[in-house]
Amino acid sequence: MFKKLIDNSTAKSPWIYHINAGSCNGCDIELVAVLTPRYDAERFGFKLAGTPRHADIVVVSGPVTSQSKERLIRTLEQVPEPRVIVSLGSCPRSCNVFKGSYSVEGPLDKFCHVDISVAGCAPKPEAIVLGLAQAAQLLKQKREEAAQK
Amino acid sequence: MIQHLPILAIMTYFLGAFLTTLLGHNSKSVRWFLVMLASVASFVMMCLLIKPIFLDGGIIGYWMGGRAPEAGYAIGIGLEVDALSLFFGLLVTFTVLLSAVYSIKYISRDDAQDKYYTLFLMLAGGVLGLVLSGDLFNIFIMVEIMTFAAVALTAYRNWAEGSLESAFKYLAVGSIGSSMILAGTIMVYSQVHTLNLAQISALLAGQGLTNTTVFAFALLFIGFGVKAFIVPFHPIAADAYMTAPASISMVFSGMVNKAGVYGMIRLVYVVFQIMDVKSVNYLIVLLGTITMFIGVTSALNQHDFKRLLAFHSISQIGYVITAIGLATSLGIAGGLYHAMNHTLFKGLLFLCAGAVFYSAGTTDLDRLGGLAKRMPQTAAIFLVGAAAISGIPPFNGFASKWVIYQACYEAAAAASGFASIFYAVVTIVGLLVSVMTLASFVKVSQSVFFGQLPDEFDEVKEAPLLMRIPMWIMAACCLLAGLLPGPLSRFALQPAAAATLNIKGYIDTMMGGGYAASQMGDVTPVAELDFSTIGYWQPVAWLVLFVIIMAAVLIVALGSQGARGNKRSTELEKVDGKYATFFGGEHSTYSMVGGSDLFWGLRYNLRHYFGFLSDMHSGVVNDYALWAVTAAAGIILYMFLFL
Amino acid sequence: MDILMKALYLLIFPGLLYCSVAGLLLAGIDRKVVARMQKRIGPPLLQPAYDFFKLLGKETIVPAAAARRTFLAAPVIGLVSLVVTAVLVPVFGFSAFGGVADVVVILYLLTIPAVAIIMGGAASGSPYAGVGISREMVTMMAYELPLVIVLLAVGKAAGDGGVTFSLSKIVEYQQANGPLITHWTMWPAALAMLLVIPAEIGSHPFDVAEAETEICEGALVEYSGAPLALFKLSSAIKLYIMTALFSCLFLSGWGTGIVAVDALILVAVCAVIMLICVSLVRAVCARLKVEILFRFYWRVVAVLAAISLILAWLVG
Amino acid sequence: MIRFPYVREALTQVFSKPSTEKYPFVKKEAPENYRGRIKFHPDRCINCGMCIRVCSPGAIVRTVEKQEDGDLVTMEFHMDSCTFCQMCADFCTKNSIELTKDYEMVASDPKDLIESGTFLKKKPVPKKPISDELPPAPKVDDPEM
Repeated sequence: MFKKLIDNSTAKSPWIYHINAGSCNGCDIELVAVLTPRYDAERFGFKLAGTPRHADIVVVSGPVTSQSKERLIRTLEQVPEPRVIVSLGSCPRSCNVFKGSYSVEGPLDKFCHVDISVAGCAPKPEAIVLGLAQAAQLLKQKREEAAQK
Repeated sequence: MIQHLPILAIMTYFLGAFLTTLLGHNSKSVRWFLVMLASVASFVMMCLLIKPIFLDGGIIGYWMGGRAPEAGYAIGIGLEVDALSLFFGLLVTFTVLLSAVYSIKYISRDDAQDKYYTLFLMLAGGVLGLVLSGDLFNIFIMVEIMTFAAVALTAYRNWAEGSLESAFKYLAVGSIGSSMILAGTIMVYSQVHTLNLAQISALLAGQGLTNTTVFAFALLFIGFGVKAFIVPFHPIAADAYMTAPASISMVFSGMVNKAGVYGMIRLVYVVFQIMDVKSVNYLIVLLGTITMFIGVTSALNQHDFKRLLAFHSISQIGYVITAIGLATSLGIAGGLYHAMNHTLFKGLLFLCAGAVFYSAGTTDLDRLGGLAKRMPQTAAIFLVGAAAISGIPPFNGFASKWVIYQACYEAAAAASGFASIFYAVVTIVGLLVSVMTLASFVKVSQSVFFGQLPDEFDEVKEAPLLMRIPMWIMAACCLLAGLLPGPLSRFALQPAAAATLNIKGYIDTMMGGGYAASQMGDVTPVAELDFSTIGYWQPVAWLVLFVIIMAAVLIVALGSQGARGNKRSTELEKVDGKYATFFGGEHSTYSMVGGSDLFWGLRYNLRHYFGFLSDMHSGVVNDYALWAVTAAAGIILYMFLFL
Repeated sequence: MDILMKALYLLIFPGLLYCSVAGLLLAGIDRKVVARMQKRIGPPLLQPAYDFFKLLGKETIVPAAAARRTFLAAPVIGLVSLVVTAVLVPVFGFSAFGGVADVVVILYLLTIPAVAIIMGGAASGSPYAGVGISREMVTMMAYELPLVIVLLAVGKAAGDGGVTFSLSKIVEYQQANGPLITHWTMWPAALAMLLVIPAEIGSHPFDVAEAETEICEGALVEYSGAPLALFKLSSAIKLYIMTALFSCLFLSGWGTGIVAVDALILVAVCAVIMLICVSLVRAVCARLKVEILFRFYWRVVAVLAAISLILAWLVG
Repeated sequence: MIRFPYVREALTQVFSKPSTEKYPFVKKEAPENYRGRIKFHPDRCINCGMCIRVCSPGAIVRTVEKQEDGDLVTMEFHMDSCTFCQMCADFCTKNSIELTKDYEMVASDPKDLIESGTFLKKKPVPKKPISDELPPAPKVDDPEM
């Protein structure tokens, strides 16, 4: 029963940590818009965490630049299990217009497995809400799998 | 046999000092044997006195050479041990014993160890002689022995920066205090033509206060104030504690300043019997409050572990003085309780500082950090000491501070008008000082034991076992003294507080029955002791709590097997970033928040006050002497105006 | 039997279970109402409980640079001391350890959770935590002065001529003479206490110590999993204790006498107090700078409390 | 020293309707001219390649498979690489690219973010010998071309 309580809670209280890996700020603004009264992601228990140690969902925006690559990897490692990585916008998936630049090392899935992608440039806040909701369900799934092992 | 024990205890120290010089020059083991023998023997002798004095309520009077008073005049030198003396005697011998054990390892790298131990035992003998003595001039002599041994020990590590300087400061300002005591003794003698404390007490009470007596009281009060390092005589203490070896700093704060406190209690309550005079109470409480506040705020400003502890020592003595100045039985009991606790936790903290110095070679708060990983036991002991001094339950500091607040606030309720507001403010300052104490120990723990480990201290080792044993004993005592206030107050504090007020018994023991009544006429009745509020908590409940906490901590520590432990941070980071410190994604580098940078919000707001404090502690001995003399003049003036 | 009753007190009724449930519920109400004040829908009422249970299921990482034992022990010590405090605060007429309940004991016990956070943060070896503990400490010194004065003022007002440090005596006095809030001399103290509560629990305008946008949650930066869950639970319990303490100091003296009903009423009263002093302030204010916070508490709140103290001396 | 503004605002809001959109439960129409999920109509495409030339992130991939009766052209629109600038749609003479109002572009599988369409581009009819007459004007609307 206790285990089930934890499993259910996992889906209901996903805390987000946002990493900007060289984004143009468009997606970042939209992510913040998700927390505003209009979209209010706190309805689903979402909360912006200040440190990767508290996070369940890591939201990465931006193509991974050579400057941010090392920091990104280190920060992703520091997130405790179970964790879900969400890519926000086109850049982390494909580097978008920056692909081929000398300073871009991306895309993100070179370095880690991306669980959920939210497309759009930038994505509409509704899409982000939807993506995060899916990520929360995935989190619960991962938690159950980990608990079974 | 029993009545010979006090003088034997004193002589053991002095004999030990003599023999150490004579025999201990070449052989380490002889030296250690002599020192340990002397300290253990004295401690045992003091313990043997517990039964007749604490439990049976007796007072031991002893005339050296059997020179009992003739024709109503005490010509011989007398020792008089009542519960108050024994209380301090026990503190002194206990501190000396632990410090001696600690010194074995701590001093092992220094040269001239025989001189160290000689001076050490001289100091111990001086303080023990002071608290057991029943003779005013003898007290002066013991103060002198104590002061000069202390000065020499301050300069013991004369290769260290500032040690000679601080010894000189101690000598200069300490001499002012000593001469005040001598002058006060002369004044007293000119009035009553005797030097025996009991007889002085009886005669003074009979004659009432004259100008000479008031002057004598003021001088003696200042003299013992200097020895207790109350503000504004405190800067010498800060320097001396910092530069002396840690084992000696512990002795300083454990017994040397207690000697001053003892002198004050003896003077105010027994010899001059003026605890009923409100103006003296106000003065003592005011001095105590200023002392505790200035001590703690100066401590917030320090960069050096031992200097910070020194200021806390001053601050805690302020608590003791405040409580004693309240002149209620609860206040005296609280003051004595806190004096004892101060010996325990401050000694403990000084030993921790010594262990850090022994292992890391420095006590600079801005350079140290993260030592808890290398010295886990020292860190744990330090946390106990820090919790005790900041008054966190269930350690002893909380219990005694509680009694002091209670006493203060009851005094406030009992007084009227301005006095009640004054005592209420004192209570508030006391509580605030406690929080500030906590703050500065947070600073120490962050800058020394936690935080990041600088590379230069990567190879630091835990302190040796011989140094840890006294520390653990003191830590255990801190907890026990906090958990068992009931038995403590019944068997030690109540007898001591009662002895403080039992002036008639004190006089009659020395001068023969009925002497007090014949000289004083109406004998002051022993004040009723009301300890109803001391039974304020249920130790069992706290023991249960402590066990629960320990069990919970154990479960957590065992339960989290997945978490990785104390590997070298640098190695681990190469393989796995997961266990690296979060640094905003950067590779973690050494970027410690320096000890002096903590609390800048506070320091910014109080910058004018802190600036004033810095200006005050100029480090110039002329200034300190000037402060001392000015304060002395002020106190004398106050006494003449209001007594 | 006595030990058993004590264990029962500690674990079930005024202790761990009750105060956790009450604290988490209050925290849920707080988050919901703040959301509504900001025109949002807000999280479900049980959100703090979800957070707590989720964190229990997460991995616990002890950083390599941390002093492991202190790092893990700190949250436990903080929680246990809070539970003990909760046991000591009377529920209207009912008080579990009657004779022990004492304002100074509570004052010191309330510092332990803050110290636990500070110790844990210091032990984690992170510079963010270093900044966090320094701010936590300054905040603590800031609110401790007014809190002390408030407690002394109440002790004087309820002392019936003398003074009292005993919470149960304060409650008894109010049973005889009506709640202290009805005495006009206590109004400044009540206001000061209301302003102390948000700082004590580290809620928004006064949360300099855990500013997640500036210093990455301050002292909690390296915590994850179960220890973090304990810290979150501690802060929820603190919410309950502080509001219950307020109601004990100023609004006590009545109650039905049935302990279960009283407990429910107390939670309701706590919720109202919390809505006034925590939620409303949190919803409309931006975070302060630490030096402004310190100045505010020493210059405004402490003065308010001192006025009350002086009035209590003059009038009573 | 500290002001508490907006208190009345906060208090009135408690009793009024929240302005939050109940999004996942109540779907919302995107605004006019919103450039969302790409829809490709392969039946209109003429394989002119203009869209590929104007696509700044290079999100459009064309694969051509030779077959007997012509080229089997597959156009792939990688929406995870797209900036949704609508240049491709604007330049498409045949209006075969359309940016819909669908904004729910969330996928756990990257393939879900690819819009593709395949069509057969028939080989042109073998050339007749050049006659003196002018060739007839090509039919613009012929989808088969």
